[in-house]
Amino acid sequence: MHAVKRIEIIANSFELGKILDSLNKAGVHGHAVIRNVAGKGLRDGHEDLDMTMLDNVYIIAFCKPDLIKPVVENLTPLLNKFGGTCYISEVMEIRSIKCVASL
Amino acid sequence: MHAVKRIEIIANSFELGKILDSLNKAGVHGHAVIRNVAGKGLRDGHEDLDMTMLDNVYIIAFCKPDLIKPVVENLTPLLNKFGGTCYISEVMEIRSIKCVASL
Amino acid sequence: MHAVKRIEIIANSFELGKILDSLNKAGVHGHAVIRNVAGKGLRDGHEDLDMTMLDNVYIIAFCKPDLIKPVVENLTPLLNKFGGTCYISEVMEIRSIKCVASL
Amino acid sequence: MDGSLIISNILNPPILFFFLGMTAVLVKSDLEIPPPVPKLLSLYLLFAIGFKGGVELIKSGITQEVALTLLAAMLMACFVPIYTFFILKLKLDNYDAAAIAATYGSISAVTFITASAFLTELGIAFDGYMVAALALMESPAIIVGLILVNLFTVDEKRELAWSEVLKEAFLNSSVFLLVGSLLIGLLSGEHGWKVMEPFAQGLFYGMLTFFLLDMGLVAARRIKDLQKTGVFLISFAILIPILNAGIGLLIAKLIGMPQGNALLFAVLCASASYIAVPAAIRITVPEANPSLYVSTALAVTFPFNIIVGIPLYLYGIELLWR
Amino acid sequence: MDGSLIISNILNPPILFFFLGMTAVLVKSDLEIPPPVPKLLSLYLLFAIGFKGGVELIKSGITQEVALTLLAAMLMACFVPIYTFFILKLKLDNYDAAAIAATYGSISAVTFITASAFLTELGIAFDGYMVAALALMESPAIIVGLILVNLFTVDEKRELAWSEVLKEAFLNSSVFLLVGSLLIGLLSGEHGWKVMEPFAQGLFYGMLTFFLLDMGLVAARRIKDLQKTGVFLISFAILIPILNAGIGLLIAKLIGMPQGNALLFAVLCASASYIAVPAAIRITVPEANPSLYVSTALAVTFPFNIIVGIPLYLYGIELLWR
Amino acid sequence: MDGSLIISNILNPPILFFFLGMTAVLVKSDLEIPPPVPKLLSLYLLFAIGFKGGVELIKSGITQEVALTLLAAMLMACFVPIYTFFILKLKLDNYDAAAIAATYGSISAVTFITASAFLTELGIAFDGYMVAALALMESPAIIVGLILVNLFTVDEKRELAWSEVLKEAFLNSSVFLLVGSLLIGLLSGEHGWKVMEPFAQGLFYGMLTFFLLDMGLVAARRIKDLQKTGVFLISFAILIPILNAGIGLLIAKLIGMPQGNALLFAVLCASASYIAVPAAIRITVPEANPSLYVSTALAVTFPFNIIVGIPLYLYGIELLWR
Ligand SMILES: Nc1ncnc2c1ncn2[C@@H]1O[C@H](COP(=O)(O)O)[C@@H](O)[C@H]1O
Ligand SMILES: Nc1ncnc2c1ncn2[C@@H]1O[C@H](COP(=O)(O)O)[C@@H](O)[C@H]1O
Ligand SMILES: Nc1ncnc2c1ncn2[C@@H]1O[C@H](COP(=O)(O)O)[C@@H](O)[C@H]1O
Ligand code: NA
Ligand code: NA
Ligand code: NA
Repeated sequence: MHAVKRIEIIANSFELGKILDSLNKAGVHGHAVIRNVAGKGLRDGHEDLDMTMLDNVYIIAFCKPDLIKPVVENLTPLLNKFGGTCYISEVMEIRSIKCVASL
Repeated sequence: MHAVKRIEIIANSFELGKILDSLNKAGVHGHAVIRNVAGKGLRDGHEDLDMTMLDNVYIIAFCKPDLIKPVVENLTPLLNKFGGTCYISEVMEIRSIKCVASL
Repeated sequence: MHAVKRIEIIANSFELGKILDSLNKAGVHGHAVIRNVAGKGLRDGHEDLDMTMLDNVYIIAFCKPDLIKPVVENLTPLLNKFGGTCYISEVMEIRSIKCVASL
Repeated sequence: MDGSLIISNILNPPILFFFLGMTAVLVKSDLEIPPPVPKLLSLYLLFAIGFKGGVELIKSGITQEVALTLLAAMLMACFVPIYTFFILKLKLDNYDAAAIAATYGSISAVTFITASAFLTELGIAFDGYMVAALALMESPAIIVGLILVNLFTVDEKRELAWSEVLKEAFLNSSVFLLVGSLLIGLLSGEHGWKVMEPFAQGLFYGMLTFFLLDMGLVAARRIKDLQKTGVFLISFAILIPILNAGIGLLIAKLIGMPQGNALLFAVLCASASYIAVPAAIRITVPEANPSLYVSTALAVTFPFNIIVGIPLYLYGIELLWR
Repeated sequence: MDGSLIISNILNPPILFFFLGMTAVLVKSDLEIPPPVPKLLSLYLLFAIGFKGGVELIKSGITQEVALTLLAAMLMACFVPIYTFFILKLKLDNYDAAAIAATYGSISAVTFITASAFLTELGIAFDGYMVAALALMESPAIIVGLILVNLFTVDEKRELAWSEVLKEAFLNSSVFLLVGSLLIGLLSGEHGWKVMEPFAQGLFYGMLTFFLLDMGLVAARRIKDLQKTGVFLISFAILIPILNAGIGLLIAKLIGMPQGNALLFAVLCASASYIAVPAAIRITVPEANPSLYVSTALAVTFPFNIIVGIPLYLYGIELLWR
Repeated sequence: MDGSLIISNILNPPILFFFLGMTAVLVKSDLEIPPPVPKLLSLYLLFAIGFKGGVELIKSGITQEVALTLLAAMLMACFVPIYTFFILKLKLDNYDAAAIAATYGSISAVTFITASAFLTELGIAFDGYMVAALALMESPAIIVGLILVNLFTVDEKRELAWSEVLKEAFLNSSVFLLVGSLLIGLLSGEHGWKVMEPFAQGLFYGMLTFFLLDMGLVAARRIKDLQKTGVFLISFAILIPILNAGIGLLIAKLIGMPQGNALLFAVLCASASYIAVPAAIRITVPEANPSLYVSTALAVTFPFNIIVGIPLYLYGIELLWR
């Protein structure tokens, strides 16, 4: 077990591509995405799962602590422009070795 | 970046309205809701996504640390009556400024 | 409020049964499962929600700190064999008393 | 009864798919109808049956026969939860007894639909206004159930819940969509039916089939819950439907219902709600244990009714109406 | 207009289900069409209308009449956002004004579909190529809207967004599926129609009905947003559609469209986009407030058009074409 | 072959929607069929084809012709994975070779369905019992694949997996629903078909069309994976289907199948599984790399078969059966 950081981002689904790109550029290559998240934030005053374009995504990415700085630098302008929130916390990772034979 | 608290609640979907109300009354105005969560807890001994009324919701809300006390006070009777669980943890928030022109 | 551990597991949905079994054997009886999680990890280089068999599940389980050791021991071989990731963090639990009349 | 009714019932595709669903769980296949498809199927079935019922109700008009039938429906919906409550109290606490009583006082729309499909198969006529009886029988049991809880338990805070109870009883999505579709059927009549027919009628059997496939999966998954419920509740879940159907048939005979209607009425009396009532009870009587009231209705009474009950009650009609 | 048009419109099942959806929210029923079903319904409707339009377009061919109609459609799609922008600027900032202008310059496919269902009811003919007009009118307003933002605001970084704007305007899923289905309809013709008919035509009313049920739910939930939008926007959302429909009708009369086509053209001019344009605007003009441009289109203009607007515009046609 | 077969195949709406899906990904449209709709479509298609096949099988009965066809199907399902395994071993390790071999030994139901739609278009008859051949060919390759892994690798723990392998092979949701629907079709016969027809037949093309739209999206998204797979696997994914279809046609000719059946048999031999087998392999041979066995079957063989393969094999039949 070793310490890593957990990045949680909640944003409108149309931002998903841009956010994953910027995570990727910051060196964070793994992520999980939960779709169809309803919510209420500063910007939009209502539950907004109702139409196609207004649902949020919840993105989780775990990464090494030293990647947090570039991640934050990359994400902040995006979130400022299009909305969304980002939180960071501490977790322990259980290392696992993958068994893919060939790539 | 500054420290905030993360509130996680897992409860039956019929409680959603009541829980959001009580968060709201405690001063927590932002939240995200994931529907169709299956689960097993103390109360019901089975995976229960099968029918309409038995699915859980997973509610996440980030808030200032001083709101935790009223949140807990408001939520506890609800969870005691209808079931559900609530957990609180520490996270760092990446501040973002929203750019809505007018409201 | 008292301290518990939060176990987060992201894995392919076909592993769900095996993972819940091994949590159960380690003494962790409560859990919540979110289906249809897209993601990218070490093993598969793409968003893979597209077909029936390739979607991930996101499993959350809260448990007493002393259960972490058996959980990790049980899970590691599974994750090594079939892929998936596991993270552990600290949370505070709001105790709630359930009101089921009879079982 | 030479068993031929049961067999011709069982050889229907919808019933066979119900068995297929049960088999899938028993042999541990990973077959599943992914959510929210089952919910969609149930919305469709409520819409289709309500709309068609409304269209036929406007054709038949509200005669004395209709009024008598609806009265009988109301009566049974109030009477069944009361008498079953006292039977259940023999073994269960007040909360669980009231919850299960409410479940059995209400109805299962899919059982009704399966019965009407069975009648159509056999060429036995029935009236569209039976859907109105179905709609009327959904809610009263919820209210009777809560009255029973209030009478037999002492709990200060419960008073407050009345507005919520009424909301749950009359505005829950099943009741609301069914009644709404019925009214829209009434308003749009024959003309509205013509444009909706390929959707509301053509797809009906197929949707029912898929829904029963899912019900088979769900019922089989619930079977293991039955171990906790015990022999008392399992016998209850088989005997009470037969008893209720019997009472229903006597009333039907008394007020001179035609055979098709009588079967549907018996099925309404015999069936138990596994969606609307449990949802309402969970909110209004959270002390009751859901696995008791859901599992008996879903894993015992529902399969019993659609497999054995429907042909059995029809056999009863053949005897009584002779 | 003796109100009979409005009444015969209102008594249609799809419109009645729209009301049922609104009622469900008002009485706080928990009825909902679970996601992603509404999205599926809208994919189906776009597919069905596009495919059918394509099949009929290949039958009629591209005559001068068709060309004139399409030209008029393009014109209105560019003109409406420009003039409404200046009206909106009276009260709103440039971002919101451009966003709402774009919304009203584009169209609502479901309003169009409801209007064509209404014509079919009344036995008034219309041409399949009107779907091509619909397709042509979806995108231009998005581009005009962004040009207006660029002209009236100073923002360095906006330049970069052009490729994204074009992508959003022409490749968003609604436009793409509609145009794609239209082209496939063109290619597969009468022969392709025969095998698809039970799906693309038979289910059409039912799917529209369920979609309008959902739209009723959504529109009613949005109503509380209207408090924030104020009287100016609410009047805008009713008066501008009437004005646009009026201009549309005059153009239609001028170029000699038949009555059915004229109604559809008026409805296209009068309707506002609540899916494609808001999605595009959210990305290209994030400064605009979504609750303004979505709520007016969805909670005011959409219900107004399908309930009052369609019969009203038809009444206008009866007067003008006499 | 004057290309007219390919063109009349391509101008089918389902195939055109497959291209539309691919185009959507290539031009970066945000079109998507939201989950779980694709899964629902595939459940529907398996149900419809199985049920119809069962109904027709009971009509035709099990003659010697049927028995010979089913035998040939079993044979090819076992033989294909064995010989392709050795071809694949030239470039890949044992795990990947066995996984891909299993994929190509099994079948793709949607390719089969597309081929039968093509035959219907052209007015060429085929027998319902070919669905039984389809069902028989789904599972054996999974088992053969695992035997090959066991023979050619040394891994103590693998022994334990046999019960799981059999479960995955015969009880995975695709096989289970197909076989179940076939049996229910057998049991309910012509009579059951009558009530299910509007659902099981009327919607069939439309559902296939939407499913192929989704397959187009999925296949195109997978195309970038092909860079990793390399030229060897891409050529494999085109040449082996042709070879398998060729062998299939020879056997079909030998045992005297009629032309329609022969085409379906060739298509079964030529197609590769991208749902059932990958799901099973992922569990039983986790060492194999999913992007190899899924992408070849999905992004190369599937499009090749439905666009070029089906008309090509039919051309082969025209030559051979002359
Ligand atoms: N304090 C919060 N806690 C949880 N989720 C939040 C919070 N604030 C915002 N969100 C989520 O982030 C989305 C976008 O936030 P915003 O940009 O503030 O509108 C909202 O729709 C919520 O789903
Ligand atoms: N220890 C736990 N870890 C994760 N989720 C839990 C836990 N306990 C309960 N839950 C979730 O909370 C729901 C309600 O819990 P309960 O009220 O205990 O039945 C369950 O269905 C689970 O989804
Ligand atoms: N660093 C990470 N952060 C978040 N999710 C991850 C990460 N790595 C893997 N995952 C998730 O776990 C799944 C399986 O991971 P893997 O076994 O590495 O392919 C992926 O599809 C992701 O959804
Ligand atoms: Na009853
Ligand atoms: Na317009
Ligand atoms: Na094959």
